[in-house]
Amino acid sequence: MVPTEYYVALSAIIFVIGAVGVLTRRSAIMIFLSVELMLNAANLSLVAYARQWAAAGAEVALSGQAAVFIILAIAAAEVAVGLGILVAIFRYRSSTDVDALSQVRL
Amino acid sequence: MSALVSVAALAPFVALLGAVINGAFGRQLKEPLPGIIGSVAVGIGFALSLLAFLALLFSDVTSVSVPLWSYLEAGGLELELGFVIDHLSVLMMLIITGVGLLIHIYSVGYMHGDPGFSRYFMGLNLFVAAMLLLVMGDSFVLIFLGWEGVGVCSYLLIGFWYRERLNADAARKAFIVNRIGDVGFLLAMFLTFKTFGTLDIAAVNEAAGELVFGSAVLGVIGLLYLLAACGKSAQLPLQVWLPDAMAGPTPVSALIHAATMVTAGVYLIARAAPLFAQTPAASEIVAWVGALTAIVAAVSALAQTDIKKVLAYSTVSQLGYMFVAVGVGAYWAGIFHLFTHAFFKALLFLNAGSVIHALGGEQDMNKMGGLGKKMKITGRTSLIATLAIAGVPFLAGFFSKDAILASSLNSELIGSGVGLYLVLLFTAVLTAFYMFRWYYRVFAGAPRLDKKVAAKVHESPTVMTRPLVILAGFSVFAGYLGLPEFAFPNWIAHWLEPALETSVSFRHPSAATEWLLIFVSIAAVALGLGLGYYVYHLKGGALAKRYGSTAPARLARQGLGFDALYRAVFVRPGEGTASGLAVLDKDLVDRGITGSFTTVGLLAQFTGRLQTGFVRSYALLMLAGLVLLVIAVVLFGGLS
Amino acid sequence: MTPIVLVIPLLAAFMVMMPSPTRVKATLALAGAVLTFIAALFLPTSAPVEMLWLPGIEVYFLLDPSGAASVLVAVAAFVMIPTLLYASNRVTEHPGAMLALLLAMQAGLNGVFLAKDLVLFYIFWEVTLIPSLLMLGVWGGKARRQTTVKYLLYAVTGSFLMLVAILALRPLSGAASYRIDDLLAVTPLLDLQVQLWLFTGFALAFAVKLPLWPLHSWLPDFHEQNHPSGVADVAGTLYKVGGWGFFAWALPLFPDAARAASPVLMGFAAFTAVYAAMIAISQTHLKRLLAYASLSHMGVVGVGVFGLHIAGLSGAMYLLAAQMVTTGGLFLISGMLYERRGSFELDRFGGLAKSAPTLAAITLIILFGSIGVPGLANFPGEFMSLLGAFQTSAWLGGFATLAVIAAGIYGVNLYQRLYQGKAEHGAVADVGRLELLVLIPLLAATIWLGVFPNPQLRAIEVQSEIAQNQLTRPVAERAPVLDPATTLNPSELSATVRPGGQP
Amino acid sequence: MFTFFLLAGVMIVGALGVITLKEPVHAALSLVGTLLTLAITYVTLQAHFLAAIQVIVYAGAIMVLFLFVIMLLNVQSEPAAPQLSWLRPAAYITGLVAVVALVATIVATRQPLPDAATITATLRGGGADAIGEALFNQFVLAFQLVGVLLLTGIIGAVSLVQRRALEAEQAGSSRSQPSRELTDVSS
Amino acid sequence: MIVMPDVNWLALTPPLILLVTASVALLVAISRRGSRPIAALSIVGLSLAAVFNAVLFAQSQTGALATSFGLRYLADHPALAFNFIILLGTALAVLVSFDYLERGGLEHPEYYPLMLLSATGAMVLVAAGDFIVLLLGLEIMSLAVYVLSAWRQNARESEEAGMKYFLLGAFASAFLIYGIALMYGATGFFGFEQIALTLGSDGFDQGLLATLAALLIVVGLGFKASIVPFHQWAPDAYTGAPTAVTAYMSVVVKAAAFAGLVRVFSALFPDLGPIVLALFSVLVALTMIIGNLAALLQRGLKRMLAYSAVAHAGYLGLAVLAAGDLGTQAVAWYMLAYVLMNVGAFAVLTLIADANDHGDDLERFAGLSQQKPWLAAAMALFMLSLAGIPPLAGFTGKILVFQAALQAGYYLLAVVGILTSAIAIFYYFRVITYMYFRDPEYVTPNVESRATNLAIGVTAVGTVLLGIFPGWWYGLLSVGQRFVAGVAGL
Repeated sequence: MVPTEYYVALSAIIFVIGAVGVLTRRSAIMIFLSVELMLNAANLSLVAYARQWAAAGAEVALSGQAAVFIILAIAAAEVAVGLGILVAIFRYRSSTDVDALSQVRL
Repeated sequence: MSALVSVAALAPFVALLGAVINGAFGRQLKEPLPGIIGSVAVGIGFALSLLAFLALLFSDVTSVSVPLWSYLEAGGLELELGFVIDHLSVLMMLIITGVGLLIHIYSVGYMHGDPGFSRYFMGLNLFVAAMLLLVMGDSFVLIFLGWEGVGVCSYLLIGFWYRERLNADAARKAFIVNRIGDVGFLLAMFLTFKTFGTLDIAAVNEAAGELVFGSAVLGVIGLLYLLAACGKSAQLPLQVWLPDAMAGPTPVSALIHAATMVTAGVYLIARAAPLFAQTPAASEIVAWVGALTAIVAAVSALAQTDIKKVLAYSTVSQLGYMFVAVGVGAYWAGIFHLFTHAFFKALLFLNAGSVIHALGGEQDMNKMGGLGKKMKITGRTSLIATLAIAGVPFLAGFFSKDAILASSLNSELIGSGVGLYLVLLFTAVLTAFYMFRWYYRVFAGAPRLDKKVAAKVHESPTVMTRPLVILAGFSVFAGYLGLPEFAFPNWIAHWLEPALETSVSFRHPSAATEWLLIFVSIAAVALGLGLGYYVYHLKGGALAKRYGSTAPARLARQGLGFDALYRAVFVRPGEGTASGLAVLDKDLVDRGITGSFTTVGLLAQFTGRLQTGFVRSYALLMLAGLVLLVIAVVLFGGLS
Repeated sequence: MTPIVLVIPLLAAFMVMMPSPTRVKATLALAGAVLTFIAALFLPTSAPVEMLWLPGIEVYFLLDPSGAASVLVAVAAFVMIPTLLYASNRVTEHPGAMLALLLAMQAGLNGVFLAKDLVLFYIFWEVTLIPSLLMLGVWGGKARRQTTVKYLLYAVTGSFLMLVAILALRPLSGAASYRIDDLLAVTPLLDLQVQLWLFTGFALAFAVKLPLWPLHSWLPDFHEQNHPSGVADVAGTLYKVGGWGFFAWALPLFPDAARAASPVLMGFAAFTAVYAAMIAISQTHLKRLLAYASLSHMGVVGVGVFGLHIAGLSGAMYLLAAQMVTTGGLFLISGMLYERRGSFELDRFGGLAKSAPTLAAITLIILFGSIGVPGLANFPGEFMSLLGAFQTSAWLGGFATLAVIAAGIYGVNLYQRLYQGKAEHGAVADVGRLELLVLIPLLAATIWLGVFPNPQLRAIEVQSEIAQNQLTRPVAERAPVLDPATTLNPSELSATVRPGGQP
Repeated sequence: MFTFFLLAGVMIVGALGVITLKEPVHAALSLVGTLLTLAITYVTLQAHFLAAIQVIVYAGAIMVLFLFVIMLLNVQSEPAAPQLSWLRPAAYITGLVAVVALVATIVATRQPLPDAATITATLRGGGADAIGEALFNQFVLAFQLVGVLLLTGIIGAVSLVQRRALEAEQAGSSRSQPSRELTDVSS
Repeated sequence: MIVMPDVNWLALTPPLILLVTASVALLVAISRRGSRPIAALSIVGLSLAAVFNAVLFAQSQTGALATSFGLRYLADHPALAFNFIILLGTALAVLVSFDYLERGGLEHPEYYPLMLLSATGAMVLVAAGDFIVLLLGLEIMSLAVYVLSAWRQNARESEEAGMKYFLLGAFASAFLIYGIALMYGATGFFGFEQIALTLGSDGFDQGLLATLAALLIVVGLGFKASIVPFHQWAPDAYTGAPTAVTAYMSVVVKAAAFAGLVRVFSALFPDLGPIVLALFSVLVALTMIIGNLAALLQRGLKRMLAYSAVAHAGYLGLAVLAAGDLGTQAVAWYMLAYVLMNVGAFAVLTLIADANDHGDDLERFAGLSQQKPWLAAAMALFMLSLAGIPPLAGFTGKILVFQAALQAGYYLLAVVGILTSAIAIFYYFRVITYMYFRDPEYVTPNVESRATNLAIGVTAVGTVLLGIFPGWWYGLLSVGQRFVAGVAGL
């Protein structure tokens, strides 16, 4: 079987790609997508670790998978609010460029 | 008996009371009243002093301590204020209150009509009080209290006519120069305390006797006290204030700047006699300071044209004699000369005052002359005083001056006193000369007065002349209290013995030598007077005119240029330093410290730039921050 | 009983702030001041109060009137009476607020003196700053804002560093609480290095407030910019308590550090004394001159304190009390002169003694008191400070003594420029009844403090001895050494005693 | 092992697509691809229920929402950034370092897998029953809180998007004017 | 097999009451116009929650530890104390919003329900006994606040605030979540107690991974607490959000975040070795420095307060570092003081600035003492307290925090803290300078708001009283049952 660290390393790579996406994309919606990547990376490592902890019993192992379920819900709620804000702003601005939101500074 | 003596402790407080009354209510009182109050206050003081003197004279008690109140019983000082009334201080009290009383009375006439009449008597009374504290104090601190007190009074009275800038300047100068001396006094006290752990004079004197003869620390203490004495007694190098101090009313000059305050330095050294007797080095310096001052001042006196300035320099010169006396260990002789000098110098000043009063304020001797005819009492008493100070035999000054001359040769405290003796002898010639000049230019010869003034010249009122007569009497007879010891009874030396007991011993040359010395000094006086007679009477002042405007004469007139020297060396650089520091303080220190705050502002500008407003740069900072943290963990370790 | 000297002025301050006619406010304020003074007179016989204020870090509300505190509180309270009287008549803009601030300041000041818990002391130390700042900022002159900020930065930077040192003190030393007794028992056992660090924290705060060169440059501006009546300057003068900080706290707490730093600090203080007096000579602005003069006095206070000799310690505290009267009095006089001339420039004065002889006389006495003429207020303190310093270091003590000369110069210069010469700018009125009422008590105090210093000195000496004991006790005898493991448990403090010696 | 690398490759490419593709729709679709690959990866990790959920909820619901919004708002491709040109390279470098650091840590702390039998027995294939048990035993509080969270999200989203006419009414009238300059005091 | 969970209903009452109140408020709000009744309802709910919280608090003082759902919900003594702070902060924010919403045209019905939901989340976060619950509490709290930040639509700053806060918040959450995942990988647990036991057990060899996880968790929580370098959202969001919301989030969100940090630090990190503490101490130092320096530059008061909030996060961080009892108590104590003075300052701000939150420049405060003496006095009080001048609450809080840090040996950090406090004095005092030492330049709007005045009054009096009698609150904090992970043996 593929060792856990492979999966976790993959998750780390995806996580960082997501993070870099947050830094480089200028459209708010693209940033949301990048954040989703990061969350999914976390989920991947949780699932991988859940398998790893199988030796410690079902309660420990399955809690990793259950946590993924919770995080999924969190992602959904975040998306709802995020898109809500985006839509609200878009109404007045007609742009999703976050660089335009840089009036408050210093 | 002690109780009788103790009552004299009230004297300074009575004088103080007079000052307070005059200070608080004087302006509401009609004219002679403040003067009467002042005179009565001093008169009571004199009566008390006399009582104490008599009590001491007719008893075996030599010293009475009068404790007052706790002053500084802290920090290991354990200092109680207290008076000591012994043979020395009671003599000083008599001089202060006696001469003071006469001058108070004289002043009632002299200050007639002055708007500051009551202020004047307040100042005088305050002075008497402070001066009494000075001489009665049983600790250096109390002496210092009086010491500064008389300095303040002197300041007030020199600047009495403060509306003239020169007078105020003179007062300021006196105060500042005195302060320099005061620093010496303070440092002396500090070192005394460090050495002996006490500031009680008796205790210090006793402890000093137990120290090694000639120990360095004693020498330093002595020199510091000398600095103090130089300030107060106008000795080199701090002599410069006294001539200027003549700006004050003339009776003030008589009392403060001739008879009493300026002798405080001599008194101080005499008080600390056992200490000085243990340190020949310091003593010798004291003597030489005195000798040099004596001659420098005498030379300066030669060329003065102001009637009071001559006397001022003469005072400085005579104080020099006293310093020589206390320097060589002849403490009684110093006090003796102080005693006689008080009378004839006060008299001289009062005479000068009488003249100034008569001439409506004129002080220039070039505009006087021949006044002896119109002012008989003033003229005659002046003559007596002049002869007394010149050292004409059988008058007071002769005996006291001679005692000093003799002591300077015979002292075993210092090395050879020949140098001192010669300087003093030469000064005696000069003294006789300039005093003759003074008398002649004022009272004899042809009048050189303005016509308007001449018409008004008159003898002073009785209230002023009576004191003159009394003082003249003392100027004649006071010297008989201290006849040359080798052949005659010397009352004053014995009287002072209990208070001035030291280890200093004197050589006792043969009677013939003593007589020889006496004749030498008589010859010196004669030489001086003769020279004066030659220059001013026979030559009619032509010589004086010829040389009067030469460079040396001008130099002498300016007090040998000490003022200019000090101005160039101390005052100007001092002022420069002061204003330079002020600029430095504002520009450098202030900005230096405040500047560090502005660097904070610059730092802030930098941090402000981090906040770009771009959400993505914020995210980058977060990620970068995390990465740095992770790297730190990887580099520096995980679980320990 | 002791807190009453805090409660009365605070209460008065609150009442003064309530809306009422100015006359009523003035009466209230004055009554508060007088009552405070009367209460202060009973301080020596009052019992200390103590209660736990902040559990957990063991801070106590502990006010103890023993020692020098009673003297300083009484003198400050005394000076406050004429100051409030003058303020209520001469401060026309928001007089009530000014009176309230003065009273609040007094309360804080009393706290500074009476607090015998280190944190409590710090609180009072800091809180007293606020009224002082407000007085400067609201009633000050043209450059008041810059000056306020400068003053604030100086004061706060210093005192905050002290706060770190305070808070580090207990963890480092293992003291049972911040009460002075508990601290004194253990802080001397700290390593010299640690002591030096902590001492530096304290010293910076105190040096700013003393002030000591080169941390003094807020002072001239502070006085120059304050309200022309001079009442705020008086308050500022009362608040120069840096010397007190050293005396009551820094020296006894860190004896080894104090001894090590003594020559350096003495040097700074001596330099300050002479330097400031020299600068005072060349000042042409009355208040700046007084500021530098007062700085010079503080140099002398510093010299006395840092000399670590008992005479210097007592003398410095006495000088601190005396200068409240003399410098305070001079500032009030400067206010009176300003009222007559509308300027503080000395060029605008001259010859006033003719038209205002009484004012001149009073000025002269207080001025002489200020420059240390014997028989007047400052002398005993100045004398003992310098004497004490001289015992420790003849050279530095001697150098500081030179300030006496400079003081003489600026003193008589000032008097001459104000009162002597010809009245080129015209005559002025002599003192009025109010001014006489204000000045007479100060005059009386100037003389009293100069003639009868001993009662006050005896009270001060009690505390000097404590400091002296701390400073001279050999290490082994200082205190029972505590076992670090149990130091934070007060109940075991007395039980665990390790035989002497440093840990 | 091959399967893993294949999935990993697809996933990484997909992820890179998300952050590099210019057209938002392309990027979103790339994310959908990534998420689907992730679902398959879950299967290889014996999390069958999660794989299903991943497809249904994530790739299905959430991504459709995204696409919907992209379409709705007509999000255009981003023009080249005029500002912050330094940020992109900085981000890449930081990202690279982050990857190295994270992977290094992860590899350094690797542990041997338990044997396959244990895994199968414990995880029970990650089926709905297994997850459900975990959810309703250990995660019952979390599960309830998810409800609250979603409620909050809904209220929040609705409140932002669905503002009443109230705002339109008030927007015009009640915005008070900025205070006028103070002339009477300063003069 | 599903087992009935152990539910301690009493322990759950405070958040439950808020949840119910939020729901009821929402229903009421939808059906009627005007926000004031809802505000009143919210206050009632908050008070009720406070009453129950007080009961629990009293219980925990006598020894009972109110836990629920295993150890996943831990209403221990510090948590209950933080509940008080959250309730107080929320109530004050409601008071500030009372008239403010109407003035600004912000009376949308979901406002108060969202605030209450956010507070619910905060209380969950505070009482969380495992990471998943902590995460959910944090998300509930945050989502509501994101929305509230963007509450003022068609206003550039508010949009910007909401969007920036949301984007960065989601970003930070991702870190937190990833950290939780890695922590699970390292220990196999989400629960604090088990994690602590595992980390502390002999033979534990996943230290590096756990440390990495810990760092990621610190990022997630540090973001909410606005610790440098995760702080940059704060100034912008605080500036842009409606002032009443800023008041709320500057205190409640921060309180919850610090409660979480304290819990995490004291329960878990002691076993991770000194490196995490050392790194966190660097961040704390940077927070104090940057927060204070940047605040120095601000002319707008709201933004200045935002940076000051960052700076105060640094001071709180000091106490977090100290961990232990002293640290926890210090954080809780300071937080209460901070709630009072900060909400007070923002409340004053709502009365000075116009309805759109514009005009909060220092110039607007010029001569305020002449126009509104009481308002100026209150503001001065808050500024002095924030600056840490005795005897106000801010000072006492500061000494507690510094004492805790010094006790733990952070000498250098304490010095940095003190020096930056000195800088802080400057900008706080500048406000006073303007209010008292200058003449007015603008007419201060005459806003009548009893509710806001009440809030200002309560906070002002509280600031003074808490400062003068610190022992009361400290005494309450120091006596009580505290859950300590790995030691409780429950």
